[in-house]
Amino acid sequence: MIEKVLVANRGEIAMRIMRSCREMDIRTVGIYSDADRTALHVRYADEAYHIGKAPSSDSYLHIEKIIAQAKESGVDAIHPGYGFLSENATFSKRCQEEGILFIGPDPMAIETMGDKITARKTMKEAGVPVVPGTAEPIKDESKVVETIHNIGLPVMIKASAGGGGKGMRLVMTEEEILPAVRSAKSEARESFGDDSVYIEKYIKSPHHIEFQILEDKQGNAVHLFERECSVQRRHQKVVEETPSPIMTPEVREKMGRDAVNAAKAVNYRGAGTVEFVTDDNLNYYFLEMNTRLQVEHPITELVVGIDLVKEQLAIADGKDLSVTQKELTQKGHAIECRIYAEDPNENFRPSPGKVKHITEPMGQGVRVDGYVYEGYEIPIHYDPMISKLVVWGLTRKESIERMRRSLYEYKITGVKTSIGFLEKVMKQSDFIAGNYNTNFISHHWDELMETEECGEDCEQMAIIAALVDFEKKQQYAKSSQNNGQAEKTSYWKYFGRQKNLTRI
Amino acid sequence: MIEKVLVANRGEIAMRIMRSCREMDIRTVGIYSDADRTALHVRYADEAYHIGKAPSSDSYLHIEKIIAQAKESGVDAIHPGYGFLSENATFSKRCQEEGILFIGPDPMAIETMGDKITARKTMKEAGVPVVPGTAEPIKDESKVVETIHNIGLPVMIKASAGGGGKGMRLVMTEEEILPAVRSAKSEARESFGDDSVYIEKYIKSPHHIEFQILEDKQGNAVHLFERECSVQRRHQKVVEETPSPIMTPEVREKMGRDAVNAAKAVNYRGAGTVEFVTDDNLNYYFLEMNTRLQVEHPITELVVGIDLVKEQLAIADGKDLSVTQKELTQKGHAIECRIYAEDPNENFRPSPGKVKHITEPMGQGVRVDGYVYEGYEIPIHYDPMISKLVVWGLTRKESIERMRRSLYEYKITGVKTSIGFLEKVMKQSDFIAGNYNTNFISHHWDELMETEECGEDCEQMAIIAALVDFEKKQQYAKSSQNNGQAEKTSYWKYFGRQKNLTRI
Amino acid sequence: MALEIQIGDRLANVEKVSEEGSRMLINIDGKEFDVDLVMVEEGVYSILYNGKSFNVELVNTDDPKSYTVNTLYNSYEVDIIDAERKYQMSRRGGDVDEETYISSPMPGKVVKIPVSVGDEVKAGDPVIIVSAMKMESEHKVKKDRVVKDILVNEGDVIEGNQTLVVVE
Amino acid sequence: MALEIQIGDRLANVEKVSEEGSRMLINIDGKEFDVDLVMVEEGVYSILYNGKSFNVELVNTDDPKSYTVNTLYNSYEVDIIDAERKYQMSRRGGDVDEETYISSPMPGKVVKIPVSVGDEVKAGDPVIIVSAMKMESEHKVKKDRVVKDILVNEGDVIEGNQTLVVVE
Repeated sequence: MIEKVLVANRGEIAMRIMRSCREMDIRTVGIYSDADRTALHVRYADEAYHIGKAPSSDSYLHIEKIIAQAKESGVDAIHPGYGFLSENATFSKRCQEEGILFIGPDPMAIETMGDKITARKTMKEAGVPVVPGTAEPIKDESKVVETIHNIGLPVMIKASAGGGGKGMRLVMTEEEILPAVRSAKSEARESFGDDSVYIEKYIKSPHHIEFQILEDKQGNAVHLFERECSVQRRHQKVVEETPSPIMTPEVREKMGRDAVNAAKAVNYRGAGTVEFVTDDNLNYYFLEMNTRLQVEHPITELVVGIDLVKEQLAIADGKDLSVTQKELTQKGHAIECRIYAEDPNENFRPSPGKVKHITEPMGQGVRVDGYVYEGYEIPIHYDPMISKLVVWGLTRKESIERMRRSLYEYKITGVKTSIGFLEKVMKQSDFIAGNYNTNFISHHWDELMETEECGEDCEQMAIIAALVDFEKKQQYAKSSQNNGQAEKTSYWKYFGRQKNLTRI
Repeated sequence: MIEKVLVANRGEIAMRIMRSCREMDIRTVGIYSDADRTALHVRYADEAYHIGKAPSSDSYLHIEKIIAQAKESGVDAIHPGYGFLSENATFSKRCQEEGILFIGPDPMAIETMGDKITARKTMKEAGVPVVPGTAEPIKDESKVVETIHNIGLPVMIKASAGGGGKGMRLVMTEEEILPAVRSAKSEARESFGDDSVYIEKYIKSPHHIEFQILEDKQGNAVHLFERECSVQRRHQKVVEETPSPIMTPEVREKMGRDAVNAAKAVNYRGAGTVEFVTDDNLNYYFLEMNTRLQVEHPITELVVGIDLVKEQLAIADGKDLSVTQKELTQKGHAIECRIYAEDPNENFRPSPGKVKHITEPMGQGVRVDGYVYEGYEIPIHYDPMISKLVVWGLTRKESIERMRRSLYEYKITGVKTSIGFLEKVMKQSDFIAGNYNTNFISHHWDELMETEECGEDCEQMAIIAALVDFEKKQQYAKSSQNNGQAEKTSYWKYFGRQKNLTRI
Repeated sequence: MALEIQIGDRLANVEKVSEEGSRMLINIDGKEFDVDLVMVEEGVYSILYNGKSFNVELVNTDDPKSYTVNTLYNSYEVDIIDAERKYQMSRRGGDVDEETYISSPMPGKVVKIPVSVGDEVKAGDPVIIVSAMKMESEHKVKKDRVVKDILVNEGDVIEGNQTLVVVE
Repeated sequence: MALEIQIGDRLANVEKVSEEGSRMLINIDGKEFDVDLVMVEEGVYSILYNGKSFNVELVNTDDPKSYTVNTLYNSYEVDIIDAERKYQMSRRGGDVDEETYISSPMPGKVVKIPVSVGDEVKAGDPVIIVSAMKMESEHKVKKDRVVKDILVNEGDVIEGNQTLVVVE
């Protein structure tokens, strides 16, 4: 019976996990680095302990310190959240050795899925479709050409020793094959001293679609349908939704079955995500499996109604899944927008700093998973994500409208955020039509970078507010020189000073 | 086509309505009294106009001023919210006359349902069960006794000219009948000069269960299931939930059908609520119909998935209902707690004032419909409700646990609130068992009034915080006397002053 | 610097023994508390003590030496009793008969003043009725009294704890 | 009192003509604006103009005469140009060659300083690399330069807009 859990993480996901623990009446232990003494998870936890310096390697990634704290605090389990140690097989193993439940799969499953080649092989054996391509590197030119013909165009040639795009060639037409093979091989030889290559089917305008799965220790497994994660910038997900606008019931069932098979093939335990690369015709191929909770898990929770963290804890505790595949249904539509501390006008440069004001959106169908508060200084050491804004609507249309409204209401000042950029995504006609793939942001870059104008009056109002504020400041400065009410205002001076020192 | 709506209300319901309007791309016009210039609905509306002095009779209840503003602003419709003019037949009529859509039923439906005797008669004719009793006053003693025997014990005898409990007698047993009739009649004669009485069936430990209905202008009507509203204090609802813990599918279907018949009997248009008084055996009787949106409507929205304000607007616009009865289902369980600015330790005395800090609960399944913000001064003139905390859970158990967690997270300081009291309701074993009726709060009064202790350490921590804060103040006072950094701190002095003046 | 702090009925002797960054050693009535304390928001302190995480909020009153302190479930009235305050208390002498100053703890609007200056009122008689948020409160005298002064008019908007009527 | 206010590239002449409670008449470049203005939160103003509801937030900078002003979709840099500021501007004379002071607009940590004092660097060469939130930014010189001064060390935590390297 899990009664006390150490949450080996920070930020919104630490809060997310502790909230479910509190609902389950499980006590929580938080850990914090030098940079996080004032973080919300420290204030929310039942207990909190300092674990090391600001750099993650000294704190949130330091396995032995965390294990030692877990033992000292007498916890039954450790929840790693996402990122940090969540997909670290050594950590999972160390927990096992110390008799602490690790809320996640065992080391073997993490290792198998963590290594791309082993994962690909395991999936192939389990009958889960993988991107067609060579399993072993090829040196012989004619063998390469033959393989390309077997796989079918378009393909990508990749140097087997490669990296950084060197020795990589995209082949779209028959005539390009031979020149491409030769130039790829020669570039590979020059760059890496090894001209052997892999061939992989090229997916032209891919969609990123993933399936949430749950499997308990008794081997019962279900999938909780898909998440469409194709709105990406620099291979980072920005907006996710479920159901996918391109999904059909037939393909959903097939992909879901494959996702469950993928999990079963590694004796998976807990919550996990099977990612597929999918083309416009809904041909799909296993990409990788994330052996942890995903950032975007809330959209599944809103549409399916299950609390995934509670299921994780129940599974770790040895309980059966609370639901069967048949009982699971999707109701309505959900979208998540990731709110980052970054400046979209300066190529999304991170914008750490002190949060001055926050107004969070409220009302029907709106969920904010965040962790910053007014006066909180977002540290420079960790991820720039401030919060996840998640909405539910009865239809996809309603959920887009609700997201638009929520972004409009969401105000964060002190740091720059991606809120305005996300509003433009929600108003983009191809997004509204559900007609997009992973190239969406780059295709619509100019449009998404346009500044929205709030009209001529806006600028005038900005001038008026500045005038009035400045005049008030002057008046105050004068009046405080002319009278001696030092005693009465000293308290507020004190707070003024405080704030000044900390540079709100 | 409705493109612009005047919201003739304030507080959380004005915000609630404007949020749905914004999602529908409908422009909003807010109105405000002298007391509400800084209210959130003024800041949220596209346009906002001053309408009169703080007392409602000069502002939110002033029909002609509101009509004039609506015409000047060129709105297509007026949404009255709840309270104020929402059930005012004259206002509905004036809107009709001016060619402005009133978001609510026509004057006739409001009048019929507003008059208890006409409503009772109309319901009887429509076959909706009403509390058994006499339709006409009776003078003759033997006739009274005969009527009591017909209705069956227990009954309540009420002076027909009565009020304030005079001439009222509860009769539980056969022997009590004659003495009770005689003393009731004599008291009635003395008090009102009229000894005629009504007899009504007495419902011992009643439940308050209501059904949400929708009917469009084409006469299509559906119900959106029940809400259980039996947790009441001074006949004011405090906590509501859906589904009702005592409901069965059979009775739900029957009551739902009766609710729809009640609406149809008055050619109802829009969203309305049919309230039933219900005994432990699920015998139920029509109590009254509220011809407006209810405070507690969000629990229905969470469980059914429909946005009731959007349906109201669509109906007013002449559109067909978006759903049929068959398509409507309940998923999961929802609870609402009303958060009031009041002091539970001082017999729930209102506590208006300036809000210093707010931390709103967040995360899965939590909805806050509120309107106050940090620094906002809750006016003395209107209702003390600050917000409605609404949660959804897959089961009743989960939704109670989530409510408990959300109340724990919800912090409002500067004014006293009922949050702590509601936490105790959520922990009360009879509530958890679903075993309660309208006597719940009075039955468990002592238990609900107990102070929760956070332990010996808590008091020590309070002392420590006070010590540290006081010492910091002193340090600051000293340092500001000793140096002349006036220029640098003047800005913060200014804000300090501002705050001091407004007495945060 | 040792101080006396009044919390509810309790008078505690408090001293900060040492301080290093956010780490403080505080002595309360002879017992030492090793705490980690930071102000995370204006007036809100996060305290870690024996690993346990406490959130304590201080709400300031008009008097810089008085606080309302909110912990998770409890709310305390806390007064700092320093030398100056002690002197004031000693000078103030005996208790003021609070009963002669009638006030309303709740801000609101004066609805009715059913008495005039010079009226003799009986114990339990209301002398002023205040309304806020649709709720009226009657304020009564607890003993037989004479109305000495009325400081507000019907219709006035009043603050909480402001003296409204003086009786003797 | 008339003032000049710089907003982006525009220099506006502004004067408060009259004020009565929250109602103000403001003249901007000869056009009068009849507004109702209140500060609803610290630095947040609600303005009603022609019935339209605007929310304007002022974010203060270190300089009391400079603001960042946020409206619904736009963010403006606003400077108050009063007599004192004008005098300062006239004294300051010609433009400072900002290019010789290398800074990072983003706070973070100095990852690497690939140059030393006295080094000659070519246009486009990086002189300092700063990291924040897992992202590194290189700061380069735009012309051929000589490194004159290095004000920080590798590993230092820096604020935004702080001068890090001086070149000439």
